[in-house]
Amino acid sequence: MSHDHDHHHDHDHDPDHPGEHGAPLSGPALRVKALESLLVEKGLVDPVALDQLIDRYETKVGPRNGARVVARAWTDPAFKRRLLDDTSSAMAEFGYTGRQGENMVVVENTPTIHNMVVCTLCSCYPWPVLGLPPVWYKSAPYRSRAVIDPRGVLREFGVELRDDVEVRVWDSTAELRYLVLPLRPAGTQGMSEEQLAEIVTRDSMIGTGVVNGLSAR
Amino acid sequence: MGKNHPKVDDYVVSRVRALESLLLEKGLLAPDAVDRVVRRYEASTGPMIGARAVARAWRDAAYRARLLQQPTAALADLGVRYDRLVVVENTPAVHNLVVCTLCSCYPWDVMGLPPTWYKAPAYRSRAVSEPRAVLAEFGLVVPQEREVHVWDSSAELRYMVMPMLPPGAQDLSEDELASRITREALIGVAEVTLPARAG
Amino acid sequence: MNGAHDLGGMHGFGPVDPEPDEPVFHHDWERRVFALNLASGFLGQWNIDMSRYAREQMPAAEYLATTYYEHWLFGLEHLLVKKGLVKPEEIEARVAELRRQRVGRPAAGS
Amino acid sequence: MRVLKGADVEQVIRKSGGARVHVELPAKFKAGDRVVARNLHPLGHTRLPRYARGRRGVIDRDHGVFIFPDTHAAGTGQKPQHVYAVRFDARELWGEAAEPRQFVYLDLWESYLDPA
Repeated sequence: MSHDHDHHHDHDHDPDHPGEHGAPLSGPALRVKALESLLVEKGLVDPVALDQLIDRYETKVGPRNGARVVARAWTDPAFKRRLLDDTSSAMAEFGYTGRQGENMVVVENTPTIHNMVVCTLCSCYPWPVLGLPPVWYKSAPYRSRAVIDPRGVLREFGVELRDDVEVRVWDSTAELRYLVLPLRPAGTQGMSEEQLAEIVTRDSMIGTGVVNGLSAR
Repeated sequence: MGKNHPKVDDYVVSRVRALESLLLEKGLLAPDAVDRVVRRYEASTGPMIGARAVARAWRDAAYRARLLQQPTAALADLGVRYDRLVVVENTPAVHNLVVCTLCSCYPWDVMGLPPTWYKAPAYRSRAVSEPRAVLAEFGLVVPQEREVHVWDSSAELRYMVMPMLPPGAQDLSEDELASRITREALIGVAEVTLPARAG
Repeated sequence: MNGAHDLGGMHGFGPVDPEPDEPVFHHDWERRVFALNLASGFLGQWNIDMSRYAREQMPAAEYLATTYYEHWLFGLEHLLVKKGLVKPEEIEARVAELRRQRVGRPAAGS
Repeated sequence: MRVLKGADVEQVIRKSGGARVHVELPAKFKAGDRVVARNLHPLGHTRLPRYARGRRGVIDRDHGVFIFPDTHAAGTGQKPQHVYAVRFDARELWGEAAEPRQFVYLDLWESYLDPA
């Protein structure tokens, strides 16, 4: 389509300091600024709290958290059992608790079962272990297709499943948040927990990727 | 302008112009084709055709039976060739309403092009799930004891409602009756009414 | 409600479009509206289900044509207004004021 | 009204309790039970997606008791109840042409379900 709608990440071309050089703020940037200044003025929000929140979710939590959990589950069978049976407590051992991760479920991939996670109604996602979701996870194409054509979606992500593999799509529309425990790739026997954590990708924990031992660096 | 009306958009306007001139230039479009098509659907067809059929049916029982049972033949009597119309009859027990939830199918040849609201998401989404509420917004309150039949014309048949003859209209001529039958009545979002006669 | 947010199984949205090395936020306003939502939620005037329902109130066509944090902005405004914490005309006035400042024109009348 | 202070952010986020309700309530279903999602089209908020309404599935597990979003969003109470992961065969959701060995698991509140 030649007159396609704006792509989500080039809505405005002044991403970080909109309007800094006298360019007019527009659209949501302008509205958000107006709303923030109003709420601060009315004493309804504390500007320091806003900065703290942003810092937390932009720099402190992210998929590295989930990767550490996965790597431990791969190397410590007792931990893996706890993780599958009582996910929230097992994650609390790492200090990964709180908002949007209060009720966690880990679903395990096996050679014959592949799990993948979506939220068709909004964009629910396990924040404490994966951080905030990527744009594609929140987009209409993923939310609409993951439940009806998971194999097609997986192919676009470069994941080709054998026909005998059962695909389980977890539509997280309630208050449970899902993390996929990916298969540990072959040829990683000698790797330490820390090294393993390095090769676990975000997408493998959503279920739109697999962990590839060969590309492990 | 209501919220259902398309926004005037310079972008769309210039794009349509560009496309028309390109097709003309490539010889893919005859110079008078657009004007002729527009004239046909803007001026030559319209709800007056359906209104004529209904008015005749109201005055002529044999024609009424034919319009309901053999609509293609009944339309041919009026000089209209159209073979996929179904006429559904309102009665004291049943009120009919036509919609196309999937796009905006409409019997062009007997009713002209559909109004904007008929093509808008609000009507298309709600007519099937809450027809009485939609009708009430059009000012037509259908009592609970009267059934509402919604015809979703998503296949190749096209539906037209035959409204009820309003009380006091028995003595009117076919022309007078036809002039009272609105497009809305033929879709089923209105009844036919007679204006209170002055003096 | 049978809204545009209920996307499961709908056709026509095209392929999923992952972005390599995607940043957490793409624009500064996304950062701000994210934090504003969390901080305002703490006021205790509404719950998470009300927040979700507020986002679903966005007109259906607009919902599909906008991005995630625009839904959050809509929902936040909706709740703030509904709970009487902010008036719609206050928001519009502030928007107009900021727009004038950014364009660098003097305020109306001066 | 409580205003969130910068110094409290970390603690407040970590302590977030979520929607689970710690009360004992009898469960209407257990793993393995056949259920059908109700055909509900409320004007208010609901977390029962359209594609599952009227469809048959099998209870995969009982997640415990949670606040019911339909009433909670309307401000008419928490109405706590069991939430179950329900397993739907893709062919039940999308028809015979759907691929085999494909399942959707959907977490559904007890109020959305009837025995099949």
